[in-house]
Amino acid sequence: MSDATTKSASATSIENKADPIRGHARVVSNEEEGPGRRLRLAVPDWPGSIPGQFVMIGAGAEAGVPRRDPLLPRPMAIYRELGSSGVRASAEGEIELLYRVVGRGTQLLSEAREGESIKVVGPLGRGFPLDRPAVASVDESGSKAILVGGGTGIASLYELARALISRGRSVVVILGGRSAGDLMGQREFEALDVQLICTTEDGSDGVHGLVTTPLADGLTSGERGATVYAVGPTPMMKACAALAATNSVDCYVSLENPMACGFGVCLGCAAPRAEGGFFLVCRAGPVFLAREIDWEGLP
Amino acid sequence: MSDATTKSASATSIENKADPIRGHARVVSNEEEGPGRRLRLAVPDWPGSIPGQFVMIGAGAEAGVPRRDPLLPRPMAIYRELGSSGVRASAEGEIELLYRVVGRGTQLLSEAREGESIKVVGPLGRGFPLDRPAVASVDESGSKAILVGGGTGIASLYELARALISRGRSVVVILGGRSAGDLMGQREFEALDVQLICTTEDGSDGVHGLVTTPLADGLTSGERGATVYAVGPTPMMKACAALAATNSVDCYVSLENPMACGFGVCLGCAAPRAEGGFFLVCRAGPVFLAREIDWEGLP
Amino acid sequence: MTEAIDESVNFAGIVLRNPVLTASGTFGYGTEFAPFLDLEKIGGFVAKSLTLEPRFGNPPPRIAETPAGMLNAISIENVGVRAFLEEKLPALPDGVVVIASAFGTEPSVYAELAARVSEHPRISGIEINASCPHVKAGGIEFGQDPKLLGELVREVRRATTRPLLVKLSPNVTHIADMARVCEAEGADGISLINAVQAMEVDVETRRPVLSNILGGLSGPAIRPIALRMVWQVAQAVEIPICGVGGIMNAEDAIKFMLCGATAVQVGTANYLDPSSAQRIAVGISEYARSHGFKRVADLTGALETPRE
Amino acid sequence: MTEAIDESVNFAGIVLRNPVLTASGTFGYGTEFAPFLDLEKIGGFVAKSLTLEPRFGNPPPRIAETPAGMLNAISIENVGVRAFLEEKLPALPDGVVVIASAFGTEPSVYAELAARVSEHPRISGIEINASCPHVKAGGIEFGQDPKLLGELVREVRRATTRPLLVKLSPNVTHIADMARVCEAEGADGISLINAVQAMEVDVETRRPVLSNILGGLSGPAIRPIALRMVWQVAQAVEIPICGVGGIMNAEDAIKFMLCGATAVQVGTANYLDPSSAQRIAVGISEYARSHGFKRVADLTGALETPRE
Ligand SMILES: Cc1cc2nc3c(=O)[nH]c(=O)nc-3n(C[C@H](O)[C@H](O)[C@H](O)COP(=O)(O)OP(=O)(O)OC[C@H]3O[C@@H](n4cnc5c(N)ncnc54)[C@H](O)[C@@H]3O)c2cc1C
Ligand SMILES: Cc1cc2nc3c(=O)[nH]c(=O)nc-3n(C[C@H](O)[C@H](O)[C@H](O)COP(=O)(O)OP(=O)(O)OC[C@H]3O[C@@H](n4cnc5c(N)ncnc54)[C@H](O)[C@@H]3O)c2cc1C
Ligand SMILES: Cc1cc2nc3c(=O)[nH]c(=O)nc-3n(C[C@H](O)[C@H](O)[C@H](O)COP(=O)(O)O)c2cc1C
Ligand SMILES: Cc1cc2nc3c(=O)[nH]c(=O)nc-3n(C[C@H](O)[C@H](O)[C@H](O)COP(=O)(O)O)c2cc1C
Ligand code: FES
Ligand code: FES
Repeated sequence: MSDATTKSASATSIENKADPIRGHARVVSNEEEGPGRRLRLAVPDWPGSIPGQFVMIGAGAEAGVPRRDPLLPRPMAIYRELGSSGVRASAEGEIELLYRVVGRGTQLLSEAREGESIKVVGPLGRGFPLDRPAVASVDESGSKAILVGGGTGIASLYELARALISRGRSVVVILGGRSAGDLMGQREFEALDVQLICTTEDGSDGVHGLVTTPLADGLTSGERGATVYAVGPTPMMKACAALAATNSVDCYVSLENPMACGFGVCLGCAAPRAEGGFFLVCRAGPVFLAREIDWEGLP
Repeated sequence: MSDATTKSASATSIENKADPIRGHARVVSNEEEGPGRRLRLAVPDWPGSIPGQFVMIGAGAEAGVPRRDPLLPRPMAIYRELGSSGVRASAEGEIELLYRVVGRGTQLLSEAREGESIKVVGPLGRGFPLDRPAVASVDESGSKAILVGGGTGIASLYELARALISRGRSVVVILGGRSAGDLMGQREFEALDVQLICTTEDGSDGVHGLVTTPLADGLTSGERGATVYAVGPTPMMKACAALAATNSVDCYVSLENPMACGFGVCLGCAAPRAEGGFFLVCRAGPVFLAREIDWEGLP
Repeated sequence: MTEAIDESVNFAGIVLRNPVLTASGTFGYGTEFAPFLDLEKIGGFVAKSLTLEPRFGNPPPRIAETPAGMLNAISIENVGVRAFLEEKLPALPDGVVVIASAFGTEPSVYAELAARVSEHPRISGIEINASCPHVKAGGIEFGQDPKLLGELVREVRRATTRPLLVKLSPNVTHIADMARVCEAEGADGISLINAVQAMEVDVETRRPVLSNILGGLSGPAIRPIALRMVWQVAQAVEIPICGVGGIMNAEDAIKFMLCGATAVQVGTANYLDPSSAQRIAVGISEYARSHGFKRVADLTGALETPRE
Repeated sequence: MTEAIDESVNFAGIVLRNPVLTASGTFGYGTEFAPFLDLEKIGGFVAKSLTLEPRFGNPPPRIAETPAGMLNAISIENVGVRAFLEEKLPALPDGVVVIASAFGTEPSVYAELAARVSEHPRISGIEINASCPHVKAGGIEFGQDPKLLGELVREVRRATTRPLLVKLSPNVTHIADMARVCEAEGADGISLINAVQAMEVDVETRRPVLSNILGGLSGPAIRPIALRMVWQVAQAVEIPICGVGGIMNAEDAIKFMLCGATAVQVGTANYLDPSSAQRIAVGISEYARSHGFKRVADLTGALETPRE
């Protein structure tokens, strides 16, 4: 209990994580994707990542001279690992990010062009627990995993889905948006061996309504040992967590607190713990069991 | 004597100057030119300029969102007026700048690409006196004008040469650089009806030596009523001014003090006057009679 | 959404058509901006600080760029009070609100300046520059010592019945104490902040960049400091506040108003874009309208704070 | 050009392999940086400020971005002195120079912290954090009142014979006076500056961005302020100075040394590029070599000033 700042979200995080690197990635492509953009980066010495990890990337491409504004890097989930093999190092790995333009940093990022250089630190954070059961001590292999993604939250779910599939889990993916044009990454998820359910609030695509409708269906369909992984806007994660709790299944979420460093030294990314005190989202998370979080205390 | 800050460099500045505009110019092209670059800008509502005037331009292209670093605009002489007629307003005028990368602002400028937007305020400053004699009360029409340009200083001389030619002056242009590759704008000057002399310190092109050698020749060649216009590094301008003084002819220079505003309100661009006190370079200049300046007090 | 909104504010007894003034030393004597904006569409402007006699400033270099900021050591170069009143003021369009800024080395000098400008009908108010960060004597000394500041404000207050503003130096331990002194001595409003004392060095010449060694830091870099001080002073005094420091756009200006400023001054932004002040005035009004405020003045102090 | 150059400096009795330390609160407990740089290739690091007991900080949001800067209100969240000595220190490689930072609400608490860390052989020095800009009690109060500061330094000085540094707050009127007090009470060195008290507001929520309302501004935005204070303090005291504030690269660090700093601390830059400190150390050494200095230590105070 002496280390106030390093509570681990769960004992089940994968331990054979690679050390993060810092370096300059090259923009391979940066294209529109639904309501946001898809950024492909070639990262020298990229060691590979674990599903749920993230990178800190510079706001926009770097000029030939330093510009001090905006100052801080931005956290972004690693959507896809391309051309690098799991946690093993390779000379250059390609990764993909999915992002939406919400402010200055992401606006500048959207202006980065092929061949330009972007600062990258990562992979960071603990990923999703995959191999061992979480808190419910049941054998999860073969049991159902329900992945719920809203907005850019789906960026954390693609590699998770692949990893769960490869571990023999039966995977349901629920992607939600306001309308048809809102969904990102749909084509990659369609190519996976998952049951894909899309929801739109206006009914323009897939199921009419919120992601919680198919989630509730999936949870009450009787199967035991399901796990929910929900990543998206806070209200969505809260609602998913509540449904999971009602059905006595574990729910993992990934928090998106503002961050300055991403590796546990600025103490800026604190999220309140259910039992008092704080987690550092970047180091103890960003993945947490929903019930470990004090949702009321989140800004 | 009450206005300490607005001493006019000479009573001969052209008075029918147009009001400056502020706006966003579009980069038409931005290409290598000798040791520097040539930037062509399309400026909405450009009113045209007088030889020797300058613009304040944003450091680098503007992104979709504001970046506060670097903060201040940079002064740049208007090298060429293209497609706008003298001091008359036109819907969009094109201007050309010649610049060298010396720091952050010019580095960012060098990265601006076709179609990007750059903030422009101008035309600013008083230009060169053209129509009336300066202090020496002789009729200058037909008399020799010797224009001496070093480095990017030549950017202030092209439109001056054109204007003098059209006023029937016989024009000698001396362009100096360290070596052949150092000269900018040579092809435009070659196309003018001037006597063009290039000098290089290493003798790789034109006359071997400094610009002062042909200048001294030109001044001692006996003709009366010559005027020298010298723009370049401070030591060069000082040397030219000394030669002109020895030969009792006027020498105009254009100073390149650091500037924040460019139109006389920050008081940042002060240059010491020979008779005490300061000129505001942006408003009283940037063109001055060399003898009006206290050269020792220039930083 | 398109109803007219009341943009006017009453700042320290000066009725402004909108809350956007421009800051002393960054707007010349007003006419310089005529090509770039409509002087009658901004709230008004504070003219360059005046001394009794015309005055030259420091030798160059006087300015330098720093991260998101600029450094200056101009040192109150100005045309002197007589030329200001006789030449500069008459050149301005009628509807322009002008606030004069006074600078001196003695309270009596400030008082004389205040008395002289007060006689002129075109002067709407007087701002005491008690805070110039790079003049050897005067200015900042007053702004850094509550006792001296009190004496200064008292003496100037006696010399004029016009709206009297005091511009405070940020280079102090307790800004609220300085504001309280001004209020106690009868100031009608507080302007803050002046530039922050700072320095820049050239590693190639191994010299300070400014001939004066020290200068004043302005621009976006100092905005969070200015905002903090405005908020602290707003908790401490009843008289109105004019927020100054790093305002580049309407959003920045609104932050100051939410923290308690009745009006704002735009400074360094005038150099980057000489039409800034007018653009900001329009932006404030649009924000107020789209956020359900009836009057721009209602933005003042509309910050919700978790406690205190 | 390629001769070896002496990079070491003696800072307040601590021999550093080069002048680049990292700043408290920005370098964790050191091991976090092992993937990014060689801890034995930087001068050393100042660990996160310690309290007697483990301590949680403020609720979120704790950080915000500002122009060329960042705002934080962490509030000395730390593992407590026991865990620091027993768990954090032993995890570090042998050659790492560690300076402990002490924080408290009473001089006696600082003194107890100093006494406890002094017993540990791995601690090379103690830095008194007399300047945290956003903790309600303690810290900044000491840093803003010369009398309180004197008492604090006196009491801590009695508690340890180790090199004792005092980290000063920039939120004061006369920084040189504060430094003189520290020198008089036996401090071995001065670190400056801590973050500048500041604030940021969200115009959409109309709330302060930080839960704590006020925070500390760090990063390049404050560098010119820090540089000015280092220069002022260097004129005022004989004890060595560690320059802190907005250092992003070697050039920035050299500016501080030229102004009189013996060593520097890199803070916010660690977040942007966790290898910053090592990169800066290399850059300083290259500059010294290419500019004809025999020893990096000769950069200290090598500024030429026109007068004074
Ligand atoms: C671990 C992690 C993974 C993330 N993954 C992704 C992703 O894959 N795709 C994606 O689009 N976004 C992702 N985010 C969110 C992303 O970091 C923010 O959208 C981004 O930092 C905003 O930067 P900006 O400069 O555009 O906006 P700013 O101008 O900084 O802010 C704009 C708005 O966004 C809010 N904001 C600022 N920073 C954050 C932040 N870090 N998190 C949430 N809100 C913020 C601000 O309060 C403000 O309302 C992730 C965040 C975290 C912590
Ligand atoms: C009226 C006028 C006209 C000019 N015309 C031209 C032109 O046509 N072409 C051209 O290339 N340059 C011209 N200059 C100079 C140009 O403005 C500077 O080179 C430019 O501002 C440097 O910006 P930077 O950010 O690249 O360099 P910085 O990073 O700001 O500085 C790099 C170096 O240049 C010096 N410097 C900075 N600003 C200036 C300045 N305004 N003048 C001189 N030195 C400076 C600095 O002291 C430093 O040593 C002109 C300057 C003036 C005042
Ligand atoms: C070049 C320059 C000159 C200034 N001159 C004065 C002055 O004469 N009197 C004064 O009260 N403030 C003066 N100031 C301070 C500004 O009025 C303002 O308080 C400060 O710059 C902060 O605002 P800003 O960040 O918007 O520029 C000057 C500022 C600059 C940059
Ligand atoms: C997130 C954060 C936490 C900090 N925590 C501490 C601290 O615990 N103790 C301390 O003395 N300074 C602390 N500081 C201040 C830094 O050590 C440093 O003085 C300041 O940030 C200025 O340097 P910089 O601009 O290089 O960051 C902290 C700074 C930041 C940004
Ligand atoms: S982002 Fe810095 S500690 Fe988490
Ligand atoms: S550049 Fe501002 S007054 Fe000349």
